[in-house]
Amino acid sequence: MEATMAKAINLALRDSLAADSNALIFGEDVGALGGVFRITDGLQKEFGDERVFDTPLAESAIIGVAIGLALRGFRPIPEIQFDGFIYPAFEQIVSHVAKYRNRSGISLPITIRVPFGGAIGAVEHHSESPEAYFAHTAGLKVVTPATPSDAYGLLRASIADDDPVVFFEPKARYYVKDTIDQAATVPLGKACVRQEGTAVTVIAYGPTVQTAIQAAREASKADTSLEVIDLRSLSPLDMDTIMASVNKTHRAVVVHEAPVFCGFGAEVAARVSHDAFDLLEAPVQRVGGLNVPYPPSRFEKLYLPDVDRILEAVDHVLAYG
Amino acid sequence: MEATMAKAINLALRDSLAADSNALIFGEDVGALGGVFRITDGLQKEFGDERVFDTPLAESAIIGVAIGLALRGFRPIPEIQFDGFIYPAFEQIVSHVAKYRNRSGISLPITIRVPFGGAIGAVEHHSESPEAYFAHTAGLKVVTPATPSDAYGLLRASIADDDPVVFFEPKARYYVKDTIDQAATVPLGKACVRQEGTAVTVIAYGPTVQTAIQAAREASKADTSLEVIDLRSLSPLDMDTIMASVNKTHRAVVVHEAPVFCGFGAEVAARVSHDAFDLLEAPVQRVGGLNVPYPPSRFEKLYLPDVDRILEAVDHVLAYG
Amino acid sequence: MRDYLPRCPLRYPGIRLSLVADVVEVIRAEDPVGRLFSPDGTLSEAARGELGLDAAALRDLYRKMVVIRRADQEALNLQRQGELGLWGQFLGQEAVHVGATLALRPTDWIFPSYREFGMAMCRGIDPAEMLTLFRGLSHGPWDPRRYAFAPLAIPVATQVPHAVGFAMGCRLKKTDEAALVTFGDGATSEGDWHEAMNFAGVFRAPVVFLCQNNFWAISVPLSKQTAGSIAERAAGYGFPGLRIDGNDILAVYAATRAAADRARRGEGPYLIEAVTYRMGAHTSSDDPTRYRLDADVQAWSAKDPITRYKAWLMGAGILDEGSDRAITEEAEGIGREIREKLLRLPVPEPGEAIYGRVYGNPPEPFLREREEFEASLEQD
Amino acid sequence: MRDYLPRCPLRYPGIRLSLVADVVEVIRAEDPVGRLFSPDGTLSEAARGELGLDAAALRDLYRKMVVIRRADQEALNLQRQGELGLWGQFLGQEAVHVGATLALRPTDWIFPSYREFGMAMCRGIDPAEMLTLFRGLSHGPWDPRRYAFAPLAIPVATQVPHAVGFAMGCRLKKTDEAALVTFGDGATSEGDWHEAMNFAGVFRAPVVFLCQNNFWAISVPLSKQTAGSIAERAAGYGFPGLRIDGNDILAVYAATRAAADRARRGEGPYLIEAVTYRMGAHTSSDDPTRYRLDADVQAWSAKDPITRYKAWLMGAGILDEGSDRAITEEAEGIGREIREKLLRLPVPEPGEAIYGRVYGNPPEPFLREREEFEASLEQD
Ligand SMILES: Cc1ncc(C[n+]2csc(CCOP(=O)(O)OP(=O)(O)O)c2C)c(N)n1
Ligand SMILES: Cc1ncc(C[n+]2csc(CCOP(=O)(O)OP(=O)(O)O)c2C)c(N)n1
Ligand SMILES: [Mg+2]
Ligand SMILES: [Mg+2]
Repeated sequence: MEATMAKAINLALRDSLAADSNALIFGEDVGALGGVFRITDGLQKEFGDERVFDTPLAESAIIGVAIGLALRGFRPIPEIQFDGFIYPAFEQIVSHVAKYRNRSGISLPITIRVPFGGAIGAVEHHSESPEAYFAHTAGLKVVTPATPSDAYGLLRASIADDDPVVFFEPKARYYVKDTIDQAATVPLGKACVRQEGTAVTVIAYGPTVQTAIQAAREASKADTSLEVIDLRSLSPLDMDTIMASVNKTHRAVVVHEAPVFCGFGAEVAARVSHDAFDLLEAPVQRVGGLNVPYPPSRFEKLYLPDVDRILEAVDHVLAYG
Repeated sequence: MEATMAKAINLALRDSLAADSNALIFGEDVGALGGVFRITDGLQKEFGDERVFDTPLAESAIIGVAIGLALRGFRPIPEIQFDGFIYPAFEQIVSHVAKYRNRSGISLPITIRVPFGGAIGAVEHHSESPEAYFAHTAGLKVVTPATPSDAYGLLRASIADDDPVVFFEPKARYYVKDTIDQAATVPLGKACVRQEGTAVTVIAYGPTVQTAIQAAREASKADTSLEVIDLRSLSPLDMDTIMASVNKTHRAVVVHEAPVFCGFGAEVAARVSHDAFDLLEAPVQRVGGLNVPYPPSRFEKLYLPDVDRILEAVDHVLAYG
Repeated sequence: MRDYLPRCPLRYPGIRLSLVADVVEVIRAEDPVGRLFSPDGTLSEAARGELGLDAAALRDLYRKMVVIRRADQEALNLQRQGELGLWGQFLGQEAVHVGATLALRPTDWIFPSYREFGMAMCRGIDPAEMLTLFRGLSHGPWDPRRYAFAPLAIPVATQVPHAVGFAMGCRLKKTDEAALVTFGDGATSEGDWHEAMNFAGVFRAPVVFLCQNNFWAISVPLSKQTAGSIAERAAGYGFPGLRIDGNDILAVYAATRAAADRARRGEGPYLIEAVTYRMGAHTSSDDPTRYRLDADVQAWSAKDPITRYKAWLMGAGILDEGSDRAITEEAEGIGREIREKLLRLPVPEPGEAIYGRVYGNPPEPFLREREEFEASLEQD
Repeated sequence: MRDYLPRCPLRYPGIRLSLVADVVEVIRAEDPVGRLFSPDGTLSEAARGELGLDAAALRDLYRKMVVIRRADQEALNLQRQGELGLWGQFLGQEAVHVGATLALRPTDWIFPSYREFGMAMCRGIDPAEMLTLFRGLSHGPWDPRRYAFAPLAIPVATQVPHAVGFAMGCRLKKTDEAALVTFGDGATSEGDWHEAMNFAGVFRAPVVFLCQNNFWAISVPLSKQTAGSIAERAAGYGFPGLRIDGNDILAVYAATRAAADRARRGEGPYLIEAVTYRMGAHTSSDDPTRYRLDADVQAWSAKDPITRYKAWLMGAGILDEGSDRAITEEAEGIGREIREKLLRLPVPEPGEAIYGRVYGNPPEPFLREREEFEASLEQD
């Protein structure tokens, strides 16, 4: 069926609530309003306000009570309204969600949904890419879809998983349509090849996957064949899929919106540089956000990786040496 | 003069308070008690309880009021009691301390002191290494000393700097003595070579510098000459000093206590692999904490990088290819 | 359970002031703010007389409300026409914006949330320049020091500890400044709000906490935001709290001035809960029809702060049709000027806009990155 | 300003209960907990009679206090001898530990802070096994589900929202469980405490908030922790709060049981501020001589919960010298057993201790890392 990513996530939530009577959705404005992005639209009406409910304005408590609800046997799916507002919950996520099982033996099947990324012309704090903070936190799984059907499959898998997942939704891609297959399952921890190619491996995730695919199209006009990998899971990271590609291409570029310094691309670049040391024909290039706070929206295009900057990096690894 | 790192930091605080009547120290138990590590010992007595004062138990407010005090013309030096308790303040640090100047033009000369790292046999949450979270946050400077004299010099420089600094103190090294020179200035953003060598560059910071130096001593017995670099500043990162060394050695190992995955070592490894692509004789090795929550203290020796694991990595880069 | 405490009305049918009544009972003795209000929570006639505002000053309060409402409307139009990325109206909250700002000294810092465009105008910040924030040109288009007006704080409640720290600093410097921090009803649920309130009590910071209780946090009504009472919470931190009619500009003016003067005298913080209503959508991205009834909004338009105050001014012979018309025309002109100026304002140079204000003492690698970035722009 | 509110004593000379008096006044009408207490805050004779505890049960409360104090002392000795890395005594707080735990049903979850060793023992958790946490062998040596006793929460106040969420879950499941969360006076300054209190009120969660106000947060006295009052804060969240004498075990028992039963009936949360005193150091790493006077500590030893209760039991002919001696000997034996068992307990296998409980569904790379780790151990 045809659906936007927003609709696919809405469906995944609905199907998850229907499949498991212990699944709960809560957060700021997720009830009557259906969320500021309408992701939970209609769910309170369908499942009632005991399973889909608004909370007071307090992110730390939203995650803290999710832990308590999980201990009581529920499968909480809290929503954090925007990337920039997950920070008040950082303590609960890092010190408890990630570590609770390690001290209690009790799994916390919590899926924290977070719209993230820029390119929506928003005011400050609404375009952040905080994924590296969570990928660096042992005990969490970090997932981000790039397509509607992955959004459906990965969210179902995240909710079904007994471990806590931070699920980053590329909000700039919410309204892009694609066909989704509700039957297809998408496992956590497995990347995929979005576009086959031979010359350079372009590794992306979430919002930058589409940019990478566009870059591949551009490049193909110049007969340069890019292989685009969509990581889908950042933690765990699927090095096998990455290495299978680099074994072919001997060249890699990694792309994300977050600032490059200490960003998730550093892990990918370090791993590829290490594991493919004898194969690489050129240094791994990182294309990402500038090393500044997210700028005013009029300048976000200059801050965010785009097709040109990806192609520049591609040219660089191709021209190298 | 001879002093422990704890004493050196105490002196740096005292000299900073004496030098600038707007410098303030506050936090949990920093007053009469002198801090749980006695770092602020005697300062309240000497400067009075308007310049050195205890606060209620609330990290987010400790940082939040530091911002307000800075706006009012003070130079706040808040203490976070332990690494594991900085997370409640994450929102104030990431959304405000790091970004306030970018939206106001007003510098916030705040130095956030945080004892960090493990190897002290502590209970959970008292042995964390959260530096990567802050290094990835544009707008902050991140500093960590390895010796008493650097602790003095870097803290004076951090407090004097008009930008916010997160100052990580390797608590396991607090009571190690060394000679300090209060006259010597140590600039931010400059790494240093702790030990000259020719075969392999070992890059460390904070608590792992001493371990790297011990590894160098061990290695020298086998006529392997290690060059040990102490980064001192993580953000900004001094690539010039690193590259000068790698230009000699063509081999690099990076060491820290934090889990390796997405840790600060990923940035260092990615940069060295990139900038030294044609020089490297072996892939950069990362030696760090295991990818798990910090374990119970009886097992911390197995979790933390030690001389053996550094030497293993050294052997690996030497034997490579 | 919701009703176990008579002192603690848990739903607010319109403005119920029974709580204030009690609080006043308790604190009238020493509370210079509560003293101005009759037990039913309205500003007493006596207090009204003692405001020391002459006819011109009383008219100016009206004029400012009319002007900021017109500017608010202009900003909404600009957003609808795609000239602003987002707009959050303060329609219905003008009495709080004008009354509180005018009650302070111009040197008393104000720590706003994100909806305080009206307060900013009262502080003399150029409205067109301020709107460049919502046009995506700047995260903070004014110098806070020049206007004693902090940058907008978008993460809810995070500005509250800033104000408390600033006020602690005023006390340490032994000045007679006071700080005012304003926030919404939803903000009172955040941990930062609580931590800051408690710090203020412990350090007796000269800060006025001004809650604009407009009954909504986006789609979440006050009844789902808390089962308790906002004004009531102050007692738990060791200072007084008072709920007032936030649509009565003189009540806001009187309470704010008395609370600020009290703070100057070193008597500590004060919490004012100004009960008002968000007449518009949360922001231009919001659709209130999904969660609230038009009837509720209509009920509140009867309490419109401008209409009420205008009636009082006319009844008191302080305002007449002529001067009212003049004010409306002036407001029209200001609305037009804002639009014209905003559309004329240049887009800043990207290198400066992106890198210019991040560090006071920019590190080497940062400066190199900026150079490369600016060089790359020239290429294109 | 500190005294503007007669209802709000800002310093606590010993146990000043004027506040409770007022709270009781206000809520006696419908508060089943407050009703048990006389206006001066002491448990009323009538309530004492209605506790439904026979002589054996009353003796058992005493016995448990004696036993956990002896175990606490043993743990401190073990720490001094280097067998534990750290110890945080609860000396002086035994009445809260025993009274609150026994007042609950064994199936009511308790969410402790880090000082609740005595509560854990009352729940049947093996003390020697629990001490392995402070011996660095495990972050959580018991199964919380088996004892309805959550893991210790070391980051202050972070367990409070967990308890509220758990209680929200009990309500959603329509059970008659109640949850109890305990925390210190310092914890009430944290944002998490506030957010959780507010959630509890909004969702009418069946949770009892039990503050062990022992006057100190490490070196910070209550007077620097807040200018307000802890019990008083509950009203701001829409539920009752009561300050009680935390060194009177029957007061703690009665208040906790009444608050838990009230929660079971769906009447919502309750805050009990049990006023007690930290007779020992904060932990074995602390040196209280740097910040408090021995005289203050001495003053409180007169209020020792065990001595007081013992005197009452003897006066009431429920306890005699013989049975008291038997209890002391039993406690001695338990102390010895704890030591012997602890020293016998094996060190877990490192691979399991470090990797075994991180994930319920461990990812491939994680399992590979564990294998490599375990292989590397075999090499050495
Ligand atoms: C920490 C944080 N969480 C969530 C948001 C998203 N958000 C913006 S405004 C708002 C509601 C605020 O309500 P209130 O405090 O009553 O202020 P009002 O908008 O009514 O003026 C929310 C949830 C935010 N800006 N910051
Ligand atoms: C978030 C956090 N900040 C700081 C600490 C360090 N710390 C441990 S206990 C304590 C004092 C707690 O006082 P209180 O809540 O009164 O409990 P008590 O120790 O008196 O039982 C502090 C500051 C911590 N554990 N967690
Ligand atoms: Mg509101
Ligand atoms: Mg205490």
